[in-house]
Amino acid sequence: MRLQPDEDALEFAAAVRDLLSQTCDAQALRAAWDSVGQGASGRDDGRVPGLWKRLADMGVAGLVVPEELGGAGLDLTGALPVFVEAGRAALPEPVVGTSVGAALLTQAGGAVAHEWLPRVAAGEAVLALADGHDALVVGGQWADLFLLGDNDGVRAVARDDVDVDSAPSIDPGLGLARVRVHAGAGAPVDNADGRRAFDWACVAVAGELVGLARAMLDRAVGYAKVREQFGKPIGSFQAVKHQLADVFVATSFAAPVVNRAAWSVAHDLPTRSRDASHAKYAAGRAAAQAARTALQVHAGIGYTYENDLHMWLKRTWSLASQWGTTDWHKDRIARELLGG
Amino acid sequence: MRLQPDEDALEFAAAVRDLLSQTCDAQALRAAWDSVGQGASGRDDGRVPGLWKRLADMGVAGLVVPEELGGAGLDLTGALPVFVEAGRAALPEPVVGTSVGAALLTQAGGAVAHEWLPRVAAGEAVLALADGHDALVVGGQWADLFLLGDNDGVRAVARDDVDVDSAPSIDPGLGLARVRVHAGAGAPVDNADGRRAFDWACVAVAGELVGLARAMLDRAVGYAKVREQFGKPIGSFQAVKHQLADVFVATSFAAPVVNRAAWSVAHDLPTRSRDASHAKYAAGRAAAQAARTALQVHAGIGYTYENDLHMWLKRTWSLASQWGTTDWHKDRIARELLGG
Amino acid sequence: MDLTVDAAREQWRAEVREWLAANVPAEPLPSLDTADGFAAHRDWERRMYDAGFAVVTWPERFGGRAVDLLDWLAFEEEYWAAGAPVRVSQNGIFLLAPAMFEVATEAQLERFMVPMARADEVWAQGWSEPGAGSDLAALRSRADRVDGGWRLNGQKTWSTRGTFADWMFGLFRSDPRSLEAGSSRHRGLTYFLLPLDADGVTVRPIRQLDGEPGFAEVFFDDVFVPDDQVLGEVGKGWSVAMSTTTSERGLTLRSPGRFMASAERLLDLVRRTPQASGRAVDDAVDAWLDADAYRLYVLDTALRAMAGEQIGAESSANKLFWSDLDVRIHDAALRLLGPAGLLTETADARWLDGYLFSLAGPIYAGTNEIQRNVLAERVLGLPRA
Amino acid sequence: MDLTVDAAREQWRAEVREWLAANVPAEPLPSLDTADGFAAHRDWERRMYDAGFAVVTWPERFGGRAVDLLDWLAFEEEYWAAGAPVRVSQNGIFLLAPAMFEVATEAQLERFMVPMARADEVWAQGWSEPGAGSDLAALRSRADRVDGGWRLNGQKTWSTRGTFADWMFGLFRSDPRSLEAGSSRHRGLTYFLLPLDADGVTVRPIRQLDGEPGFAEVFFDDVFVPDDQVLGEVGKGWSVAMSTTTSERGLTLRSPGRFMASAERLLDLVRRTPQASGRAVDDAVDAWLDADAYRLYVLDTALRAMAGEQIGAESSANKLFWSDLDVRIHDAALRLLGPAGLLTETADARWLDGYLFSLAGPIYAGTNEIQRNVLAERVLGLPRA
Repeated sequence: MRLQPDEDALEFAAAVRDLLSQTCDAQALRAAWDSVGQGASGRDDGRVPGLWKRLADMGVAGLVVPEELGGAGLDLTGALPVFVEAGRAALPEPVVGTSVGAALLTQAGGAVAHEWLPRVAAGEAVLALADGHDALVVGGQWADLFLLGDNDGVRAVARDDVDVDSAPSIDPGLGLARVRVHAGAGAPVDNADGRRAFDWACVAVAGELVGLARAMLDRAVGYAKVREQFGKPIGSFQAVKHQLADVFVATSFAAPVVNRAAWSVAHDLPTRSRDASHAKYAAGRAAAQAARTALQVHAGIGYTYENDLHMWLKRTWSLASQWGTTDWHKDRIARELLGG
Repeated sequence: MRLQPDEDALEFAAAVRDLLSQTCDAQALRAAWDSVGQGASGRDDGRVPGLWKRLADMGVAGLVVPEELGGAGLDLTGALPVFVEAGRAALPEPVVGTSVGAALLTQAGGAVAHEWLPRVAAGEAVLALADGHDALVVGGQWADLFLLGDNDGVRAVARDDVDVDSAPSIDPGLGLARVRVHAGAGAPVDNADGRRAFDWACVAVAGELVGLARAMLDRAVGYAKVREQFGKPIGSFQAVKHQLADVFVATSFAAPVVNRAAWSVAHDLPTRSRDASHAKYAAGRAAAQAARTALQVHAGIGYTYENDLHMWLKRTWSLASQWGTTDWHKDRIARELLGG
Repeated sequence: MDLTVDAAREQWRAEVREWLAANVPAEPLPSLDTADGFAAHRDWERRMYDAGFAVVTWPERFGGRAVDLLDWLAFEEEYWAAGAPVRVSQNGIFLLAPAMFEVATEAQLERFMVPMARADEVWAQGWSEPGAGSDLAALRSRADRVDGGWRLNGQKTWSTRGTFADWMFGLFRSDPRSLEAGSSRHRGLTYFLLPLDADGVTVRPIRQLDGEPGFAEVFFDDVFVPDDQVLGEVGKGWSVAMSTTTSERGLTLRSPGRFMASAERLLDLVRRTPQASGRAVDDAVDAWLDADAYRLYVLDTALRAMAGEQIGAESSANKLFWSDLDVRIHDAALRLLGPAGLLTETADARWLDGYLFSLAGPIYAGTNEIQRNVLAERVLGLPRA
Repeated sequence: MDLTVDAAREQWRAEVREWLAANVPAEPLPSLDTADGFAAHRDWERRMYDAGFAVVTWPERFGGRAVDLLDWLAFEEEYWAAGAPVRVSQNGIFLLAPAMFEVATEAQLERFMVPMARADEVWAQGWSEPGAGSDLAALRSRADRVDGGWRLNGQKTWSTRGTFADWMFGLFRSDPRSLEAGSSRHRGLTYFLLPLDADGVTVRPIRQLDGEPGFAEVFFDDVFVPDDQVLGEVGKGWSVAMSTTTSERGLTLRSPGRFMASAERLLDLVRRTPQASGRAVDDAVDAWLDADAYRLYVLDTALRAMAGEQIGAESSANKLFWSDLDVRIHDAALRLLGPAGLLTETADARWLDGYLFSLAGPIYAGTNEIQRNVLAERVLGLPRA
C-alpha cells in the first residue's frame, strides 16, 4: 500500500526529466514560444522541433497505450510522474491531450482505438479532447484526431472535419485553438466514457501543476540565495523565508491529493470525480501561490520577459484555468458533499 | 467637508477615554467579569459598579437624547468617537443599546420618548433593542425598556412584560440575555423606524470594533517591544513586524468606512444600509485580524486568563458576531449590488 | 502505488469501531481541565487499557498491540469519529513514550510504561520557561550534581496537564557553562523524569482562555531527583527531547482522525444551516478538503516511514498545516452558528471550546513562525539571518 | 464631519465629465509600450493640455487649473470612469513635478514644466540599479564634478517609460566617500535631470511580462550634465527623491478613481456571468468594497492634508492597500472569465493586461515587504532588526 508512485514509474519519469533538461531547457522553451507565427502552416507553433519524436522513442507518446498496440501500457498512477515532469519543464508538447485521448480509446477499445493507438504510440498522431462542438481546445492547434465529448457520447473527428483557428493566449506553448466541428462529422467511439476521461485529464493536469509549483519554488529559492539587498541574501530575510515556506507547505500537501486521485481514476472508484476535482483544486491553488510568491521574490527581474520565470507563471495560470477552473472544481465538490 | 469627527466630538470622546482609563482599566474590567453570578438579582452582572452613573453625569447615557430632554443631543457622527472609546476599553456597559434606543425614540418622538428619554439621560433607565419576540439581546440582562422591532413596527416593552434569562457567553461583560416578550405586551412606538435603528446600531458597534482593533494592536505592539527571544525583542523579527503592519493597514482602512457610514445613517442617505453594512463588515474583519495577530504575538501568555488580552479578544468575537455577522453584512451588500 | 485495503486491516478497524461503539460514553465527559473531569478521563484511559486500546502501537508486554502506523491511523480515525474523549495521557503516551522506547533503560521501561499506559501516572511536560518559549535552547532551570542524583532549581511554565498530573518530564541545565558566550546552548541539558509531589515542587495552575487551568507553572526549590530518573545520557537531553518534539510535530501529536471528525461535523452543521452565508459554506468545504489532504499527507508520511525513510524537518510542514486547518474548521463553524456560537452552555458550545483550543495550535509545540524558519533553513536551505 | 457636496465642486465635476464624454477616444489607444501607442498617448496628453485638463492641480501659468485635492480626486474619478487612456506623462506630472515645485529654481520651472505638461517632453525615472532595488540607498552610479557641470557614469534599470521617453530624472552618487563603511549611504547623492539623447546615454529596452518594453536599462558613459540640470542642492538628492516617493506612495500615484472604475467593471462582469462561482463573486464584492474603502481613505487623507497635517509614513499603508486591491480585482475578473480570460486578442483581454500590470504593484515603488518594515518601524515604533 503506497501513495507514492511505483519505483518503475519514478525511474521512467526520471529518464523523462533527464531528456527534458537537455532538450527542453529554458532556452529551448523560449525558442519554441518565439516560433509562434513564424512557420508556414502554424501546425507546430510553439513546440520544440523534433522533441515529440524523441519523447515517442522513450515511450512518452504511447505512455498509456496498451503494450500490444506499441505503448508503455501504464495506467494513470504510472503515468502521473511523467505529467509532473512535463509541468516542471513547462513542456510545450501535447503530452496530456494525447495521453488522455489514448486512455479514452484504450478504455473504449474497438475500431477507432485499433486504428489510432499504434500511430499515437509511434509519435505519428497527436490527440486532443474537445468539450463541445465549438470549444477552446488545449493542443487543438497540434491535434490529428479530436475526441469530442457531448451528451450523446464521444465521437472521433479527424482534423479534416474540423475548423481550427489558433487562439492566441498568454501561453504560446499550449497549442490552444478554437475548434469547430463540422455538423455530423466523425465516427462514434462506442463504449467510451467521456466523463472518466475528463477526470483523467484533470488529474494529469494537476500533476503538471505540482511540477510547475515545484519548479517555481526551486527557482525562487535559488534566486533568494544569491540576490543580495541590504548587504545580505534576500533569502535571509524572514518575510522571504516565510513566503517560501508557505509555498513548500502548500505544494507538499497537494501532491498526495493528486496521487490519490490518480489511483481513484485508474480504479474508477465511486469517489473518482470528487478526488479528481480535489486534485485539480489543490494543485491549482498551490501552483497559483507558488507563482505569486516566485514573482514577488524575484521582484523586478521576475517581471521581465528576459528572465525565464514568466514562462512558468503563464503555464501555471493557463493550466489552473483550463479543464475546469480551480473555483469550478471546488464547486463541483461542494455540490457532491452538500447536495444541490 | 471632513471624514474625521468634529473637534467637539473628539474632545468629548477624549474626556470619556480619560474617565474610562481611570474607572474601567483592565483590573476593573476583570472584577466586573468576575461579578457574574455573585450578585443577588443578576441585574447588574458583569458591569462596573457606579460607572454608569459617572458616565451619565458626563453625558454618555444621554449622548443622543435631545438637549431639551436632558441629553447631549449628538447625532451618530458626533456619538461615534464615544463608541470607539467604549470599544477600546472593552466597556461592559449598555452604551450602544441605550444610545440606539434613545436615537430610535428621538426619531419617533411621542409619548414613549417623552416618558423615557429624560430618565435615560439621567442614567436611571437603560434601553435595549430586541430583534423579535424571542431573541438574544445584548444588554438584555441590564435593560429597563426593550424596543422590540418586528414586521408590525416597533413596540416599547417594559422589563415587567418580558422574561429575561441570562445567556452565559464567552463575554460576561455584554449583559447578553435571552428575552421573551409576553404576548401583546408593550405599547407601539408610532413613527419609529426600526430598520434605521438597526443600521444605527451596526455603525455604533463598528465603532466599538475599531476601538477594539486599535487597543489590541497597541497591546501587541507594546508586548513585541519588550518580550525578548533569541536575545532580542520579538518586535525586531520581520514576521512579527509584518503581521502587525497588516493589522495597522486593516484598521486604518476600516475607520473612514465607519465614519462615512455614521454620516449616511445620520442623514438617512439612500446608501444608508449599504454603508452601515460596509462599516460593520470592514470593522469586524479588521478587529478579527487584530485579535488573531495580538494573540499570536503574545503567544503563550496571551492564551492565559491571567493576561488581560483575552477580555478584548472575547469582546471582539462577540461584537463581530452580534448585530449581523461579518458574513451576513457582506451578503446584504452583495444582494444590493448585484440584485437577487 | 497500491491503495487497496487488505482484510487484516479492515478487521482491525472493525474491531476498534465495535468496541468504541459499545464503550464511548454517551454524554461528553466533564472538561479535562477540572478535577472531576481529569478523574473521569483517567477512568476512561483505564477502561481503554483494560480492553487493549490505550496504547495500540506499543509492545504487548506494556499493554500494547504492536500495530503498525497504518493501523494506528485507522484506530485514530475510528476513535475521533466515535466522538471519544480527548486523551488525558497524551503527553506521556505520544510525547514521552517515543523517547523512552529510544533511550530508556530496561528498568525505566519496567517502572514507567504500564502506569503511563493505564493513566495511573499521568505525565505533564516541562519544556518552556518564562524566558525560553520559542527559544527553547535558552533554558535556565538547573540541575546540580549531588550524591546519588541531582538537585533541581528553577521554573517551568506552560506545562500542559501540569495542574493535575502526577509526573513531569523536562529539560534542565546540568552544565551551567553551556550558557556562556561561545558555547552551544543546546549542550549541557539533561532530560529528567520526576514526580510532581516531590519535596520542593510547587505547582501553580494557569488559567487559559476559557478560564480553566489547562496548564501550570511549576517551581523547583532544591528538588532531589535520583540518577535512575535521568532519561538518556547526562548532557544529551536536547537530542532526547528533539526525538520527542520531532514526533510531537510529526505523526503522533495530531492524528488526522481528529480533524476528519471535526470536518465531518462541520459539514453536518452546514447542512442544518440553510441560511448560511455562501462564504462560510465555502470556507467549510475548503476546510473539509484540507482535512482530507492532511489525512493523505500523514498516510503518505507513515508509508514512507514504514519503508525506512527518515522523517525530518518536514514535520514542521505538518504542524503548520494542521494548526492552521484546525483554526479554519472552528472559525467556519462559529461563523455558521452566528451569535449563538458564542454561548457557553449549549449543545453547540463544543465548537467554541474547540475554537479556543485551536487558537493555541499556532503557538504551542514551537510557534508557527519558528516552524517556517525551520522549513526555510533546514529544508529549503535558505541562509540564517 | 460634513460630507455635503457644494455646488462649485459639483460644477467642476460636471465640466470634467462633459469634456471627457466628448473627447475620450471611442477605441482604446494602442499599448503605451509600443512606438505607435506611445505617440498616440502623447497626442492625447496634448489634447488634454489644450483643454486645460492635463495638470489640473498645477498653477495656471504652467497650464494648470490650480484645483485642490478634492477636485483632483473628482477629476480622477471621472477620468477613469470615462475609460480614458493611461497617462504617458505620469512619471513627470505625478512623480517629478511635486519635487520640482518644492525645490526647482524659477528658471528650471520655466524650462521644464510646460513641455512636461504638454508631453512634448515625456519623463522616465532613474531610481533602481542592478544592485539597488529595494535597497535604494546602495546606488552606485556616479557623478563626477567637471567644469560647468557633472559627468555621469553607471547604469540604471527598471526605468519606467525609459524606452520611448525624452528625459530622465534620477539619483547619482556625487560623493563616492559616502559609500565607505561608517558613512550614511543616503548622503552624497544628487538629483539630476538629463535628456536621454545626450552623448554617452544608451537605452536598452526591457520587455516586461507581456513582452512589451514597458521599461528600460539606461547606461551612462561619461555623460555631461550642466549645473542647471541639478535639482535641489548637490548632495541632497536623497531628500529631494523622498519628497517624490512620498507622493508616489501617497496620494498621486494611484488615485482611487482608477480602482473604483475597475471595481465597477468587475461588478458588470459578475452580472454578465450568471454561471460564476460563488467564491469568485464573493471575492469580487470584497474587491469592490475595498475599492470604496480606498476611496474613503484617500479622501480622508486629502482632507487632513488640506487641513495642514503632514502625511508621513502612513503612505506605506496606502501603497500596501492599493497594490493588494489591484491584484484582487483582476484576479477575480480572470477567475470569472475562466479560460477565455487568458486569450490575448479579445475584448476582455484588458483584464489580462490589467492583471499582469497589477502584479508589478507589490514590487515597484518599494516592495510591499519594505513598506511593511517602514510601517512597523516608523509608525508602530518597533525596533530595527
